Amino acid sequence: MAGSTAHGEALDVSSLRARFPILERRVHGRPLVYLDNAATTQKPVEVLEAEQGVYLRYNANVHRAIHALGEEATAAYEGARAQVAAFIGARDPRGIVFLRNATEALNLVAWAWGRRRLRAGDEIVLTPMEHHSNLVPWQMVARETGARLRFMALDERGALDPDALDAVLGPRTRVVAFTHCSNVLGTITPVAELCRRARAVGALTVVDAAQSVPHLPVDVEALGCDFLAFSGHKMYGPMGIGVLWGQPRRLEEMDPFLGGGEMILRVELEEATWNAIPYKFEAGTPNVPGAVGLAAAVAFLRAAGMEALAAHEAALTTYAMERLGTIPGVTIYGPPAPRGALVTFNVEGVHPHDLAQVLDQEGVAIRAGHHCAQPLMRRLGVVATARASFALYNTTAEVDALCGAIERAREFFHA
Amino acid sequence: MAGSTAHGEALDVSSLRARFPILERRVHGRPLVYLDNAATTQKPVEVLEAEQGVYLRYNANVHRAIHALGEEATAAYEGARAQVAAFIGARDPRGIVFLRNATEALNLVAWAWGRRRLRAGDEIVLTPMEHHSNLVPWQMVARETGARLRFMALDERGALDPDALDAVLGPRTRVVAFTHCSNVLGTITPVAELCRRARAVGALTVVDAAQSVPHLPVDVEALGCDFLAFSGHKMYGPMGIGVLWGQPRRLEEMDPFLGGGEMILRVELEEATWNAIPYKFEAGTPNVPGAVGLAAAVAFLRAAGMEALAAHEAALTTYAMERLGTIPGVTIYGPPAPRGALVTFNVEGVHPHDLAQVLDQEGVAIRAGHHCAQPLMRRLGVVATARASFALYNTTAEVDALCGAIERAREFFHA
Amino acid sequence: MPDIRAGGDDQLEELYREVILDHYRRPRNRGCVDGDGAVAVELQNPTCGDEIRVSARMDEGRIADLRFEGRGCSISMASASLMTEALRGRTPREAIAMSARFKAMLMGETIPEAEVDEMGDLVALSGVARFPVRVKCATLAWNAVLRTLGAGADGD
Amino acid sequence: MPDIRAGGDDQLEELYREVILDHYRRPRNRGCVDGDGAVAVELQNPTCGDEIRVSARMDEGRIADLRFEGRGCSISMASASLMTEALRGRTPREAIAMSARFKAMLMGETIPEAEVDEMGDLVALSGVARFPVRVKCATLAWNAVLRTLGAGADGD
Ligand SMILES: Cc1ncc(COP(=O)(O)O)c(C=O)c1O
Ligand SMILES: Cc1ncc(COP(=O)(O)O)c(C=O)c1O
Repeated sequence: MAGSTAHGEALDVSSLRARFPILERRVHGRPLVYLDNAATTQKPVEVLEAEQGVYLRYNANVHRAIHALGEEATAAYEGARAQVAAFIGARDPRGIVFLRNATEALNLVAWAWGRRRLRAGDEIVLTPMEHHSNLVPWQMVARETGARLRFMALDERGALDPDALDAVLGPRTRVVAFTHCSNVLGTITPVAELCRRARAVGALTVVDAAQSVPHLPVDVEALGCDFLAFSGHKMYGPMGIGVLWGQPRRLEEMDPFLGGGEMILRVELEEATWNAIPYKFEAGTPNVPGAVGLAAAVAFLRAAGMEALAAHEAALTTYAMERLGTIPGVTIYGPPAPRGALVTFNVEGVHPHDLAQVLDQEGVAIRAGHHCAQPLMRRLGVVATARASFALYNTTAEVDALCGAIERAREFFHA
Repeated sequence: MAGSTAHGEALDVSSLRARFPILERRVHGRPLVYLDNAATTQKPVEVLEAEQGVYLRYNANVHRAIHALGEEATAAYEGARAQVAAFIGARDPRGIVFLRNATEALNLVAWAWGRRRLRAGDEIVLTPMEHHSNLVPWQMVARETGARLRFMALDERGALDPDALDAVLGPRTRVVAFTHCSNVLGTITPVAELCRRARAVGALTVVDAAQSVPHLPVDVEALGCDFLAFSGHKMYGPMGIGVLWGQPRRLEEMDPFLGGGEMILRVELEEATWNAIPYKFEAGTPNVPGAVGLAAAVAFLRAAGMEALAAHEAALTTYAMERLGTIPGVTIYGPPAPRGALVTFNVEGVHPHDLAQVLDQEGVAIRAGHHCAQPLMRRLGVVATARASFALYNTTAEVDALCGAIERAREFFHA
Repeated sequence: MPDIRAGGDDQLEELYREVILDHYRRPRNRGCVDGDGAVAVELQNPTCGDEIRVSARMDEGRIADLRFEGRGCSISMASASLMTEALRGRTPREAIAMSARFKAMLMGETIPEAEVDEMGDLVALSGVARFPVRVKCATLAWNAVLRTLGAGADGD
Repeated sequence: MPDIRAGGDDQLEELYREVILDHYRRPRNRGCVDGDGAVAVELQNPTCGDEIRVSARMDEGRIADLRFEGRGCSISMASASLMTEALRGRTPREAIAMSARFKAMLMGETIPEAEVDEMGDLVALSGVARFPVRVKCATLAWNAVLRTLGAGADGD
């Protein structure tokens, strides 16, 4: 990949695009304009080659193997753990637990920590803009334990002021769980400040970083949270691999989640003792090529430069908000910049489903629906919205294509 | 792949081998002899191409997408579900839940069914040869609910007579969970008969098929079980994908396991209702290329022919047991044929670790250790054993290489 | 492996036939059936959140009144509107049969010559069959009406 | 990405030096320290199930007696045997320092010239560094003895 690592240097988008073969694809006879990156990003050849490389050279089960393939697979898997740790500023690779996706990571915290430690009347603080993955597990755990959910208030544009936490923080607050970046509103939350205030009352902090790790430099030590969850497939890595980072101390004090191979130390017929972290939480055969592919994605992102990437996406988002704002009947949701690399909107007279359908015919892929955030939709007074979300390979020309297609949809529906 | 589908026709091993590029590899200057297939199998190019094909052509998040890539990804993912269902004789694809591996599948049953339905004094019947993945989750659930574990007795060779179930079956038996094929002893259990007797007392039946689906024709309707779990990576498919098959009726009556995207129907801030099966159990973004790769593995196995494969592996296993039996100091564990495609053994005076190490220098990859079956090891009176396990690409020449290397290890350690 | 679709505008026209756009813009029988013996069922499309509420009143063994409320895309709203017209005055048995025919059409089955007439304007929705994600939009109202009739709505 | 290793027999000889095979076949200080003031710790290698039990008795601030029992591979048994010889008569402090040096050697660090002498026969285990899976075998007994001394055994 062309060098564009230096801090502040602009992203070389056209040579980056060349690493993504799928971007050459045509859809309905038109060039693909892929603007559904918050759902999942495309993968560069570096990632595909890393995954295949495992299968072609040293595919084996890890950890227990005394043979060359197994040793190489173990080294690659543990190497991936160290690379991912470094990428999010985690000093100790033992804090990285490899799982399937962010959803599993958030469930792990809710079940293995929450379910065992919460008591009736304890309080779990969330925001009303959480993805279902950081809401439903807490609802389930609250129902089982008798804990209560409380919600920080958003302002009218969907921004989150840290004072909103104080308003709901109380002596029974045990968990404060929230998204770093909303997948609907693009809201960036003041993570470090929220964590500071939550810690002051002794609450556990859980950050859903599914939409931040792919787009911003993230440093867990600076954020000061206890847990942070994200998915490989949203950051140019493979599907089927996700990460829970946890403070090693927290992970150590927790009971395991799933039981099985690799997570045990000693097993008798009637009982078992647990392995050290992170293995205690990685029951069964892990996704080795997935982890190695994720490490390749991390290397790709480092080479591109997270600062440059963030700047590129911020410029693109601002441009998109401006351009969309000039289209009659378009409502944009969420706070002004700085915000996440996505724009959620509605077009008067055109239901988001219909909009997405017409856009698809133009080769433009966006998402329409509730974006796994039904309570937020209700709060916005809509059943669904349209969302265009960006990645490092998107261009202003693609934003223009989006806007042109929206105009066409308005015509089609006489909106 | 060369046609070798007809029932009874022999497996064309050399043209099958050509589909596995990794088998060309040399280890320590010697040709790789990979005999650690029960841990994980190698992957044919068909599987690698299927996985890559997703990323190169239509990578997208599934189910909620109104754009071409998303529709294609959904069709491929649901198509994979139907193919996997057909492969194990499941009439209704909704019975197939895609998860990470067999371990997660068994945990799902233990937690989502067991934890919610078992009461103090209820009994869970297992065998003493279960893999930790079908033992530890039940221990955990038993501890939480107050249920008790009971174990069917094995005979002195490690075979399981269905009468052993009657001896522990009682009015409080709620679950009977057991492996279809032991990953240590090679024991094939009489699944259909065990299920029949368990059902007669109203117990739920859970079959760990991690070591059977890759090696034998498996038909869930004929077996008559409620749940069946297996891993893609042990059957020539990708890592990071596994399957829980459940009777749709059973799945429907169960609460979900993980909460998050895709598994919900309607979400309010305080509560949610669940989606239909199997989606109710597939929270978060699934491993689409993993599922598609698994379907490619299934197609590969169908083309090779499961009957022919089983015959080839049976012959190889018999040959290996005979050859190993002639080496002085070798003890073989487990019942005589018919048995699984693996041989577990020990060499007097050479610890399995040391054996595996010497074999590795000869290019021969076997497994040494407790094979995630510590209680069984204790029962055999050993701390560890060596295991050679076979796949469709193994040959008698490779068994000869194994035996030659064992002789060399005996010399090295003056055993 | 799915094929790379081609088609462009023709496909769009086939999905959004004039009848559909007309029913979307001017829905028939919008509202709520009140009073004695009225039954209502509310359903939601899990993939997008679209909601529909169908209410009906039976009289002398026939669907005497049938209305819908809700928010959704052109396909779901037009399908609901067309449904109310197609099912009013029918016996439950006829309605269930009609709904089965309708769903078969959305699954891509060709409608037998003999039934085309009876399907009437519903045929306009046959283009949905080529857009699997939208099938759920088109069946939502039908699943709701089946429930008001006490029949199961499989696959909703 | 790990390299494809080459080497063959030389590597094997380097792992299984004569000293190791000798201690494996004729382990020193096998058994159990009994009586007043004896402490014992049992540890298991989770990757393979190997078990070791190390027992010690202190006298006048020194490890007066140190023995081991257990079942394991040549590396774990030889390491335990060599350990008992290396640590007998040492103060806890010296033992902890020695164990740190030993572990550093297994992590692939080269031993400073000045310390080679003191390490004595333990140097025979330096070849284990090239076999990461076996490092746990070689450290098992050491982690057990650290626990008898009340020191943490990180990474066990
Ligand atoms: C009999 C048996 N059950 C379960 C498992 C667990 O499989 P996985 O590690 O893929 O979850 C294995 C393999 O390790 C096995 O051999
Ligand atoms: C904010 C947020 N959290 C969590 C998730 C869940 O991610 P996954 O589906 O990969 O588990 C998503 C993406 O869908 C998301 O946008």
